Order: sequence, then structure tokens, then C-alpha cells
Amino acid sequence: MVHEWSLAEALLRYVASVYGPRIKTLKLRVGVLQSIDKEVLLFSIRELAGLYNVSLGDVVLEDEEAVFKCNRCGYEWSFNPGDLGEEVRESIHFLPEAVFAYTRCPRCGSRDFKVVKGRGLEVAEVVPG
Amino acid sequence: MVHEWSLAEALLRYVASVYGPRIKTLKLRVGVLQSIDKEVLLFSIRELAGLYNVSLGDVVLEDEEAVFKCNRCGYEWSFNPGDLGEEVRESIHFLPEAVFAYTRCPRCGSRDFKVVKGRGLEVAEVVPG
Amino acid sequence: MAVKKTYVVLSSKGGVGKSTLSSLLAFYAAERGARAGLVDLDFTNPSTHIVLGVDPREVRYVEEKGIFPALVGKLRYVTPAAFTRDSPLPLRGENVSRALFELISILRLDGLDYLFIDTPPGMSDEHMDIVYRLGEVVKPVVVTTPSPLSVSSVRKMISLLRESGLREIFLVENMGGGGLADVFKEPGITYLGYVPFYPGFDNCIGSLENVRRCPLRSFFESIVDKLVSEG
Amino acid sequence: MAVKKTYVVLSSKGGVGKSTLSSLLAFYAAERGARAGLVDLDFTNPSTHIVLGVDPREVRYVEEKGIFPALVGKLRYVTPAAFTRDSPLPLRGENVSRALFELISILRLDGLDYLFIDTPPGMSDEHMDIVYRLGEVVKPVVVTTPSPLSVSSVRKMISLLRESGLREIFLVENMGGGGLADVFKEPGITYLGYVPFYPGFDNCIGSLENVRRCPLRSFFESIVDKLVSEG
Ligand SMILES: Nc1ncnc2c1ncn2[C@@H]1O[C@H](COP(=O)(O)OP(=O)(O)O)[C@@H](O)[C@H]1O
Ligand SMILES: Nc1ncnc2c1ncn2[C@@H]1O[C@H](COP(=O)(O)OP(=O)(O)O)[C@@H](O)[C@H]1O
Ligand SMILES: [Mg+2]
Ligand SMILES: [Mg+2]
Ligand SMILES: [Mg+2]
Ligand SMILES: [Mg+2]
Ligand code: NI
Ligand code: NI
Ligand SMILES: [Zn+2]
Ligand SMILES: [Zn+2]
Repeated sequence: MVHEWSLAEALLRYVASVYGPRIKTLKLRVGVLQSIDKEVLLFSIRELAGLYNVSLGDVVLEDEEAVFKCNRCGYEWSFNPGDLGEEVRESIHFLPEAVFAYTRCPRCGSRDFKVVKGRGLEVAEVVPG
Repeated sequence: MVHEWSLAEALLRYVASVYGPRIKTLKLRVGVLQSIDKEVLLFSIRELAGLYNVSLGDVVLEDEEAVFKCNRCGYEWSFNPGDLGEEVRESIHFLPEAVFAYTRCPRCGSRDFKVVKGRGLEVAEVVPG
Repeated sequence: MAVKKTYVVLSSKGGVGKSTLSSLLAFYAAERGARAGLVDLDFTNPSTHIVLGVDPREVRYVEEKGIFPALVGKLRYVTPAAFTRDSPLPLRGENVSRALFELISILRLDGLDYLFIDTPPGMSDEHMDIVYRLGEVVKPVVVTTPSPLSVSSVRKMISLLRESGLREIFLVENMGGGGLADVFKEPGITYLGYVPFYPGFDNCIGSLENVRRCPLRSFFESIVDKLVSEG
Repeated sequence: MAVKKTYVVLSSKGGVGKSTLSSLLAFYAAERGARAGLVDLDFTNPSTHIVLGVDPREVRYVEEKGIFPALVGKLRYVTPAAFTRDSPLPLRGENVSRALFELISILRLDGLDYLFIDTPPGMSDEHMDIVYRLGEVVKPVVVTTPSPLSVSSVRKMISLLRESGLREIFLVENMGGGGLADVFKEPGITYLGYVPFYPGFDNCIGSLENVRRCPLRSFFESIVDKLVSEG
């Protein structure tokens, strides 16, 4: 599951373009929906920082729970991709929106829900310097 | 331009269902995009309160400027429907989203923009009792 | 919307005939004396006005505690193209959804016997709003051609309609010869009939005269009959 | 996306042949030795796999610093249907937009000569993302049939493409006889050719064998030629 490389690439480009090439601390929220491999992600970020000449201090990765909210009945629930089969989990790994093919609101059955948090990779904090 | 009646009806139903049939103060934000006739709106609200047995104290209407933000270049601008011809203004009065047929980002020309505020009628404050 | 029956014409596949079918069913129903209406909810590509030969720049709505549909012959008619003077209207889904609820909340359709709603292809904001928020008040009329591209697309849409709790689904076969009656013979699906492929179909649309004299008229009318008697 | 040329097949009108055209152009280009790719961006109604006769449950992508397209014959192919096991995927526009950027940011298409992108009908999130964010790297190939419903719809889309700054617009006439060459004779529009209406078209799709033996093949190939030589 090494497309973590392309996630890392997009992220690092963004961070460097906004904060410049010297980053002391980079804190990321890793939404569990996408089942991102954190070791691979960390490795990719470090490699890419080398390639792009970004000096990078601490990198902190924290999990973020996946929370969905139904647009019809308002029910909010926490979604665990671990409950799904390997194949489905991998599909969502590549395309998080594929989750709408596999999940419905546990209360009213609607597929009209929002991913409130935990979809993918997000920057929580950047300390430049 | 008396479809203000139906706007008032939807609004009053909503307010009564959430706050009950006794309202001391009702404060509304009236987005300028829709060119809502405030006198007609106020009249409609009062009439409908009578019909629906909602006891209604003060009703305060305040204008809200229409602000758009470009999804492409990030430019934010204030939109004045008064700059448009009568026919176009009336179209937007009925269907605020028709504005996407008549307006583009003044900086980059994109039609991909967000109505940040001032689209329509909104409840600013309700004091029940 | 105090309408006796609201039929929403649906198909995840484009180009199968949703706009022509909704327009002609509504128009023929009105010609036969029913109080019938047509509302076009395909905001980014409205086309029922082209079917009926109506210039959207000439459409005027009467405002009175809401807005009343325009009259086209005896048909009550509403199209968003009237608000855009027929110019392009690109809209992201969130705005489509806002426009949809705005329009249906200001329309005055009281007293209609039959309302037909035209919708865009796909399965996006409009469809989710219709299925999950208006599902209790609308009856779905799903349209497909016999092409495998259409049939497989429409199967998915039907499975969504079913799981959302819609128990009565009407089906129309367009540009076909009746062969889909067997393909969709399932509990919960009512096959309303077919409309054959007609190479001169452009002569069936574009003006009320064309619509009135369309050689396929009896096919559409027998679908109206079946709808009226079935549900 | 380090691709030499990216063609996005567009039409606000549904059912005009976007999916068959994008699939067949890409497939024939690949058969003739070009490094060609096809990406289906019609998330709520993907159908290129049906055209090509590919079972999306069998499609496997190779992951390596991104994902590589699957091989279908010599064609590099990506469809979102592979991620949904071909089940229905209703998506609001905001999610369509997220899915689109996710997919194009992880795809490894380096070294392709020609990439064809299939899109849904309408003018909504996908189209705005493509026109306003990817407009610099894609070339629009607009498809229409001769029907007034399609022509008037496509005129609006073309006017949007123009005002957004896209200066070179390609046009294909499907299910027609060449009559639109004159209708769209305008500066900035390059007419690529037409594909006639063929009642047996179902035999042109559904398997690679069908596609290879399609009697209309020469029409599609001459469109490929024109594209390659024009831009
Ligand atoms: N029975 C038919 N025979 C021949 N052409 C038809 C028939 N029904 C519809 N058409 C044509 O097919 C095209 C698609 O129809 P339309 O109603 O616009 O479909 P949709 O609304 O589903 O996209 C139009 O050009 C229309 O004129
Ligand atoms: N040249 C043609 N002759 C006859 N039928 C065609 C032709 N091109 C496409 N079709 C058929 O028309 C329908 C719509 O084509 P499709 O590619 O799915 O359009 P879109 O992707 O624009 O919705 C399909 O059933 C397809 O098989
Ligand atoms: Mg239509
Ligand atoms: Mg869409
Ligand atoms: Mg298609
Ligand atoms: Mg849409
Ligand atoms: Ni991976
Ligand atoms: Ni009014
Ligand atoms: Zn729910
Ligand atoms: Zn801008």
C-alpha cells in the first residue's frame, strides 16, 4: 500500500510552498478512513524532504477517528474501516469516497451522509524555522 | 413581488416548530442578494403568525450584505443586485442561484465562486417566552 | 405542494428520454383534461422548454403568496431556464440543492392532479434530495433504453430506490420494442410500457403543434393511462 | 500528470456518446502503438468498463509511489468502478470533487502520449474543477448529436469553455452525418469529424473483440488522426 508516497508528496509540496523550506515541527492528523500506513507515510515524507531540500525536524502523526453524520436524520456515528473486508478497505484506501458504496446510516439507512472528520491526511500544525 | 409570503411561511413554521408558539423577539438577517421586500415580508410574518396562532412580539429585520468568494483565485467581493437590470434582479429574487448565470469573479472571470453570505433569509436570534 | 400525485422521472443514464417523456406525459395528460403540471429540476441543463417549443425568455410567472406556474396550452409549467434567460448555469451540487428547495418551497401547485418532475442524469445532489427528503411524496418513474449501458446504470439506481424504502417503482422503456418488460419483471417494479425508436423524433418536439401531431402519441398516452390507473 | 496530451471528453448533454467515444478513441490509439490512457471520471455513473467489456471487480491496480493504471489490451485504464465493486455510488457534488482530486493526485500516468478522460453530463462540480482548475493542462473534446436538445445544450457549454479562456475546442458529431461541420464553423472550434448512427451499435461494445471489429472503427480512427495532427 505504497501510494502513501503520493499523499506525502502532495502534502510536502503544499507545506513547503506555504511555510518555506525550513520546518521545525510538522504535526499531521491521519484520518482512519483511508487506512494510511503511518510507517510508510513517515518514510515517504523523510525521503521526499531530502529530494526537495526541505529541512524537516520533528514529524508527529496522530490518528483521527472517522465520524459520519447523516444528512437525513442527523445521526452521528464513528466509522471503523477495520470492520470491513480487506478488499473494501483497500478500495477506500485509494478512494475514500468509495465508502458511500459500502455504508449507510445505521439509524435510517440513508446514503446521504457527511464525512465530518477522519477522511484523510490533514496538517494540524506547522512550526517553521 | 409577493412570494415573500412563502418565505415567511417556511420561516415561521420552522421557528414555531423549534421554539414553540410564543416568541418574544424574532431577529432576522435579510440577505440583499434576493432583493426581498422587507415591508411585505413583515406584513406576511404578522399575518401568518395570526393564522398559525403564534404569539409574536418584536420582529427585527436587518440587511445582510451579499459577499461572494472565488473558488479559483480566492478573491472576495461584495455583490449589489441594484447594479443589475430589473429583469435579472427579479430572476434572482425568485431563484438566488440564478446569479451564477449573470456574474463572474471580477478578478479571474471564473463562475466557480461561493456565496459567503447574504443569500437569503436567516434567523439571527429568537427570544421565546 | 398539495398535489394529488407527483411523478419524478428519473434515470442515472443520460439521453434515455427523461426530458421528452416528462414533457409529453404531462402535456398529453393536460390535453385530456387533467390538471397537470411539469417542473424541470435539471438546473444545469434544463431542456423541457426545447421539447415544448417555449422561449424561456417569454415565460412570466404570476406572484401571489408564492409563484404560479406559467400556462403552456393547458399545462402548468415551470422551468429554471426562465430565471436564467436561457444562459448557461454551471452550479456545484450544494447550489443545485439550494436551488431545488428554494424552487419547490415557493411554487404554488395546489389543486394539481398530476405533477411531473424532470431530473438530470447521474446520482448526485438532486437525486439524494428527492429520494431521501421527498421520497414520501413522490413516485419514481425510471426510464431506460434497451442499451446495456443504460440497463446496467438504471439497475443501480433502482437498487438505491428500493433500499431507501420506495416500494413502488414505475419503469418506462424508451427507444425499444417491449423487450424490457421481461428483463425487469420483478416484484415492486411496474412496467408502464415502451416507446419505439423513431428516426424522425425531432418532428415530435420543438413546438406544441409538433408535440400534438407526434406519431408516437398513442404510446405516451397509454403510459399516462397505465400510470393513472396503477397509482 | 506528466502526459503529453490530455483530452477531456465533455458534453453537458447526456447520452450523446461521451463514454463510447472516449473509450474507443483511447483504445484505437493504443492499438496503433501510442501510449494511450483512459480515465473515467464519471463517478456516479461510470460506464467505460461496460464499453470495453471489463469486469471492474477483476481490475487490480499496481501500487508504487502512487497507483498505475490497469492494462486492457495495450490501453492504460482507470475506472472508479473498480473501487466500488460496481455497486451504486451516489455522491453529492462536494464528494465528487474530493474524489476527483484524490484520484488524479495518486495516479501515475507518466510517459503517456495521450490521455482521454470521460466525464458525466451536466455542468457541475466535475466540470468546474476541470475547466477552472485543470483548464491549462486539458484539451476539451465536445461531443454532440444533431438533435436540437443536444446542440442547444452544447452551445452553452462551449460558451462557458470560451469565456474561461480555453481557446482551442474540438468538436465531434456523433450519430450524425456531417451536417454539424457547418453549424459549428466558428473560430476556435475545430470540427474533428462525425460518427454515423448505427442501429447495431451494441455489437461495437461489450468486449474487446466487439470493439476491434466495430464497423464504425474507421470513423473513430480518423478522429484520432485529426486530433493527433491538430493538437
Ligand atoms: N422514442 C424516441 N425515438 C427517437 N429519439 C428519441 C426518442 N425519445 C427521445 N429521443 C431523442 O433522444 C435524445 C435524448 O432525449 P432526452 O429527453 O433529452 O433524454 P434525457 O432527458 O434522459 O437526457 C433527444 O435528442 C431526443 O430527441
Ligand atoms: N454512433 C452511434 N450509433 C448508435 N448508437 C450509439 C452511437 N454512439 C453511442 N451510441 C449509444 O448511445 C448511448 C449513449 O452513449 P454513451 O457513450 O453512454 O453516452 P454518454 O456517455 O454521453 O452518456 C449508448 O447506448 C451507446 O451504445
Ligand atoms: Mg433531460
Ligand atoms: Mg454531478
Ligand atoms: Mg457516459
Ligand atoms: Mg449534478
Ligand atoms: Ni497505499
Ligand atoms: Ni417576491
Ligand atoms: Zn440517518
Ligand atoms: Zn477569481
